[in-house]
Amino acid sequence: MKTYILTRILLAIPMILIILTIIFFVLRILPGNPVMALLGPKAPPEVVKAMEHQMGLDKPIIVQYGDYLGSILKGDFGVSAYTGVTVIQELMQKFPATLELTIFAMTIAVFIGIFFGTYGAYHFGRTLDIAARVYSIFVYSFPVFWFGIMLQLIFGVWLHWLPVSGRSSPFMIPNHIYTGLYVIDSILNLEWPVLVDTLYHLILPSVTLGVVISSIFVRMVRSNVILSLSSQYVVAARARGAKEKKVIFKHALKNAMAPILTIMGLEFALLLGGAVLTEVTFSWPGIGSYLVTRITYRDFPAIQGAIVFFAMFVAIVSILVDIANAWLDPRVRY
Amino acid sequence: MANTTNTNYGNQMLSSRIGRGFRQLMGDSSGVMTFIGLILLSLFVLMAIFAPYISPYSPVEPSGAPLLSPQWGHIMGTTNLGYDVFSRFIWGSRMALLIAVIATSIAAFIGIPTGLLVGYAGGVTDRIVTMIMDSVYTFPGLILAIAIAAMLGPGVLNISLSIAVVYIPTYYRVIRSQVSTIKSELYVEGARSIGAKNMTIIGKYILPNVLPSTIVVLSMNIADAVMTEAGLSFLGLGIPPPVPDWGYDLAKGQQFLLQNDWWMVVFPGIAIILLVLGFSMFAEGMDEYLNPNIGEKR
Amino acid sequence: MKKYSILMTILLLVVFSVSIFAISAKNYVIVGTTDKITSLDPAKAYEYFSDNILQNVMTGLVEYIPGTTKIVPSLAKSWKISSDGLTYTFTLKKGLKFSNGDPINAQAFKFSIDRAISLKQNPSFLLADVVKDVKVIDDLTFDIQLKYPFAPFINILAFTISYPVDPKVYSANEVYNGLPVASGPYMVKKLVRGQEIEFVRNPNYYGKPAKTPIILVKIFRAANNLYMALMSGEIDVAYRTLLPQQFAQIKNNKNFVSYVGKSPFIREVVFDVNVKPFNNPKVREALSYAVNRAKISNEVFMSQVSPLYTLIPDGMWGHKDVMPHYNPSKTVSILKSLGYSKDNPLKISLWYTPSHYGSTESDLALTIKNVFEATGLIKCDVKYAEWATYIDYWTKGVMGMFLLGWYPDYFDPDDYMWPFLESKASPSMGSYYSNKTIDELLLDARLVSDIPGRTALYDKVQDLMVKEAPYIPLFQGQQQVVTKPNIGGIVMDPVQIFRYYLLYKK
Amino acid sequence: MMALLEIKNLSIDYLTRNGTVKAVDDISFSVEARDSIGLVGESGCGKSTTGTAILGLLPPNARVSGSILFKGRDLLKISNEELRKVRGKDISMIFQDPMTSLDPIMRIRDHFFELLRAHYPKMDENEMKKISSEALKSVGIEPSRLNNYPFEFSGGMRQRTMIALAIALQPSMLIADEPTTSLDVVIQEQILEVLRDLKKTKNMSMVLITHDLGVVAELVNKVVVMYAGHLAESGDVYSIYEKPLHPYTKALLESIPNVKLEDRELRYIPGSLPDLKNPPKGCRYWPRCPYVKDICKRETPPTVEVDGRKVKCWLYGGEINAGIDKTSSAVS
Repeated sequence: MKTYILTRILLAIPMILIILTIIFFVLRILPGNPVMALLGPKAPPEVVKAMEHQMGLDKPIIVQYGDYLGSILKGDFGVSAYTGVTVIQELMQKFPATLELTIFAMTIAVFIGIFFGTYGAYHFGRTLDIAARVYSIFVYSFPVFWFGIMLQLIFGVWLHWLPVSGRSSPFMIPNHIYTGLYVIDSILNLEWPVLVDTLYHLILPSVTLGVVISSIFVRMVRSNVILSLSSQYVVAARARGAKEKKVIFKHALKNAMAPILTIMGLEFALLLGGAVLTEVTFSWPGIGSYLVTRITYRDFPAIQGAIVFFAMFVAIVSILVDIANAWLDPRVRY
Repeated sequence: MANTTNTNYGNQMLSSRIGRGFRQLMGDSSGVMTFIGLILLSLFVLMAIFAPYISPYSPVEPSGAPLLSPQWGHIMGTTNLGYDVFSRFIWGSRMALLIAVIATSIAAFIGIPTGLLVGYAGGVTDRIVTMIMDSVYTFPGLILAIAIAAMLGPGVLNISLSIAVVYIPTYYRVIRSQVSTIKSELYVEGARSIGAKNMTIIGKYILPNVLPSTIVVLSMNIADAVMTEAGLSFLGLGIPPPVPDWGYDLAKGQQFLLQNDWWMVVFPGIAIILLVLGFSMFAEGMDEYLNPNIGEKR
Repeated sequence: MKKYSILMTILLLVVFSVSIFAISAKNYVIVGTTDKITSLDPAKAYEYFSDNILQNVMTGLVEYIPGTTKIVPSLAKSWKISSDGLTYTFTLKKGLKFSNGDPINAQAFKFSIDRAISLKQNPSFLLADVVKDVKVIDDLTFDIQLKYPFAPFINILAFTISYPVDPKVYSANEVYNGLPVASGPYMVKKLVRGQEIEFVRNPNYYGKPAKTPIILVKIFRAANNLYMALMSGEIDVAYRTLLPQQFAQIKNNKNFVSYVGKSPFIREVVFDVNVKPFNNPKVREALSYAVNRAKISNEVFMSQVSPLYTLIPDGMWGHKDVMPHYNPSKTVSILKSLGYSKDNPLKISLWYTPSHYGSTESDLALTIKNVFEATGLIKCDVKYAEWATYIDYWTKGVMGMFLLGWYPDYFDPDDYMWPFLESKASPSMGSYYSNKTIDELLLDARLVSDIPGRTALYDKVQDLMVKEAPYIPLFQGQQQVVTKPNIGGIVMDPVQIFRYYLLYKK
Repeated sequence: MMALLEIKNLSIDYLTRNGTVKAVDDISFSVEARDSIGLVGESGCGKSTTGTAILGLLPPNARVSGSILFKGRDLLKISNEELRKVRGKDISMIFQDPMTSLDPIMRIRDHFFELLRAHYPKMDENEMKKISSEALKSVGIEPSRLNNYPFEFSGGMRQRTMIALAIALQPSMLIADEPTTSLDVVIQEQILEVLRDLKKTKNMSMVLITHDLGVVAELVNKVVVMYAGHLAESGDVYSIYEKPLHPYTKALLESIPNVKLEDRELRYIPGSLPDLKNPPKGCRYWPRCPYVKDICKRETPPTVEVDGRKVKCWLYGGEINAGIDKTSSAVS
């Protein structure tokens, strides 16, 4: 098992490296001088030169690339040209916001997916199944930002039920930050109003993202559960007199879980893409809105850092999925 | 015998399915979906083609007072600068289809041959290219597109290109995996043993077997591309105005939403949803039609 | 299962409602904004919001009296300017301390000015261009020596770049990233980027303590979010930047008070005088007649900006309405004389940048395009580039005509004339405009220190500028603040410093 | 004495998008206590459907009519929950493919526990272990293997495990659906051995569904031959083997290589099963029947009793052949 996890981690490294390489060169091929963007047009040439030197932009691109890879390996993502703060510091502050959002969104998506998908499969061809399919195909075509705006309008502006932006109300940031996940930090600090406020702010963004992603989960769960429901072991379990709930959840769903998890791992990338748009729509201070802001200013270290974080996030999730698969399926485990 | 799910009805003609009763249509989901999808698609294609004749006003010139609510003469209202929303709704289909089709074509034109050649060649090349493609494939597509689009700058071709990059691996993977199975099949081995050239084998024996499955991928990808384009222009990375573009209009409309000028958001949103719905229904229906036993792959 | 979920829902609802009532009535004011912080090191900060924060937590030798452009001593007790205008001698107040207790003395000033110059950050040039040396005389006295006499220098000393920093905390050769060590009315207690900044009173501030013990600045990503927060009562004050239509709506809302003031911020169309067809002054003149500023102001900004007919904003001395007013028939006749016609229109492109100046920018560009095209003799494309690319394009001469904005570094007509029109400065504006006479007049205006004399010189420059039209000034911005009725202490400042320390709850 | 299981006029249709498939059409037979019967026919004849119908395990698109009386209760009329309680406890079933009949991600133990908990929710774990160990032992598997996963078992072991599961609660009836078909010959013999053993030791009826008349011969005392959803012939095993009445039974018997050892040549039945969506008019066997007459093509033959056996063929009933056999009586 240990070697298995280790190999999976080793396999993830080239992926991160390749993405990083692509972004590194794409960033540099095209016009747009980050130094000028930072200093503004008024900067005298010697200041520009000094800044370029400071950022290593005067070296040949290959050398820059080598330098950058070297420092990334040391965990050094450089200093943001826009704020002067180290990128790792900024990312560590932004990442928990994205993590919190994606965890909640994923939970919602998985819940909807399993519930709707399983019952749709169980009632194959009947009303509930058709409802599940119509839901999945309709929601799939919702642009996530459009859906978010609609929810903001309904629940924030018209009904005044839910906050429509940000992670917290004024003064409602946990006092001590341990993990950066406000839900956990507020519990550790025993700040209950903060916890409530945090959950309150999480509702709309995570529902937006969760629902849009759930469309794929519904169809995945549905088609896989249909397959496993028609397997012999399901019939055999029924023939033993097993209760229907057990048949559906213990046999059909659990067996369908392995392929579902694998695809969920792949769709996680889609979730992250959606997260960027969701963050922008809801003023969510995560890496997504960070990336979008910094792209405008050609903040190379920040953009690269954000991309590496996204890539690592994807890689870690896919490793976790594999581990979960191994845990679920004894054939992989042994 | 007692197989509930995988009833094979692939041998039925598409046309025979049209015109059945509604209940049966809903039951026969692949038929109904392809059908509705096709109707939606042809609606948008017609709209795009005949835009100059249908649209009541020019989409790039103000045609009325700003911020008129939907009314006679401006059935979808006007924008804050007095552009007719309905005209932009119609012309917007051109931009959406154009970019989506260009992007998908670029992706297909790069992805398919690469998949064919690399899959056929196998070996180290295969491993390296596959690793690169897999990396891009697993990375969040929209984020990659955002980064590339921001760097390339605005313009139809640039936007299409940044979307295309995201979908190249999809084609590559589909094609490569099929090629590597087909190439060891008997009839290919046979062709090789009678001395057919590699190019002939690929073109004559492998390509025709592989292409049908790309139809599904193609229409699914166009749906995704429409969505990605909308996302990019929502973030301000799309085509410069006043070129009619739903994503831009939506982003602009969002700024007026709180003043209850809902029409600027709702109509472009509906346009995107319907077009994407058209493509994905068509794709889903086709998928079931072509591979009744495989089920949904995406 | 069902029972539990119902129970949970009820529980959550109870907790929610309790928590909503629990947060209220404390001694604080919450300010909402869509601005972003870059750096809070005065040697690096060079954009409105970061500067404005520094103006609340730090102070310099001199400062503006709120609501005026009059400069008065702050940390300085007094100063003398040598007769040649080259040496400024400052005497500090006694017993000045930073928020951490370290002394603010002459050495700290020398350290800070040297550091600001040697760090070579964005705003460094403001000091580097004029300051030759700083000499410490004793703990409370020091000299600043200039490279040449420079009348607006005292204004630079009121700007953030000249604020003193604590030599024990700030490194001489690195940008500082910690919470600022305060010398002003407030200090930063908590800073969560992209979310909120909490200010508390600085106990060591020499002057009148801030009116409200705590100020919380809440940062929103978009105007919509700011607007919704205002509507829901989450924030007490909204400052920068609501969309024009949102402000227009709030002005009629009795639950809020809105304040409006002139802003020193100006917008203009820039011509690259090296790019065809804009190298022809006649073309530039023709276009300047075609711009309908009233339409721009009404339709894009809901009349929340004022049309501007010169580069020096209204309200500043030296301002003189010189540019031609809207007269499309003039455009037509000039263009016809240049050989353009309906079948052979003048083909041009107008560039804008979509996020740097806010989301109204595309509408501004489109409106200008539409008024140009309304003449019937012009075909205008609209193009855009993100800010970084935009700057690159204008320094490389890619764009012939583009939209730009200007916010002054120091409050003096010089800062609205020199960077635009002086031959060596105009390339940085993307204009490449050059005129010997104007260069001489501008230099004279820097060396003269009496206002009537300088006004006369700037009058001449503005008259010369009209004929050449290297810029079409469009409008002057408006400062807008919206508050709940129970908030007081809003001062509309001509220099546009927003003072948190004057805000209070009635 | 009341039969343990009595099937009366059972018809089963499958609704598909392309029409209705008449999988089982009006069949009746009964199983006495301790009786073993074989349900025989080619694949697709409806024998598995019949077997599956007894436990109510047909897919949702199946439509069943008639009655299935088990100990006097109509299994088609009782509620799902009551039916569930019958499954595994009163009637259990084993299936053709042991490779897929066990849940791949569940331990063998958990299969037993699931069975036991389904019927005795309050049974404690030791009791459950005891019962499962004994059941496993009775089919010749070490109880220590309870902790294994199915993939650690061979095909034969899996089928024996299935049998162990089926008999663990001492049901009064076992339905075995092609229990040996997908196994190789040696393993087949093992499984048959286990079944033979069961027949001897347990007080249990058995319905053996198979296409292999050879298997039937040694295990059962009654045979029901089905063809294309129709009951072709039923009766006790010896008389059917000695003197098959229905032409189809004859053909079936002749196709078994080891029944008549002198006949070395492998025979097969010419033609193929009819399309059940659109079955031929009249007798369903006529297209392949060497004795086909005009009436066979027009009308469905009645079921008649000959020598205590039931047979559905115009050779033995109806007006045309009235002279040949006087004992015929139509049942409808």
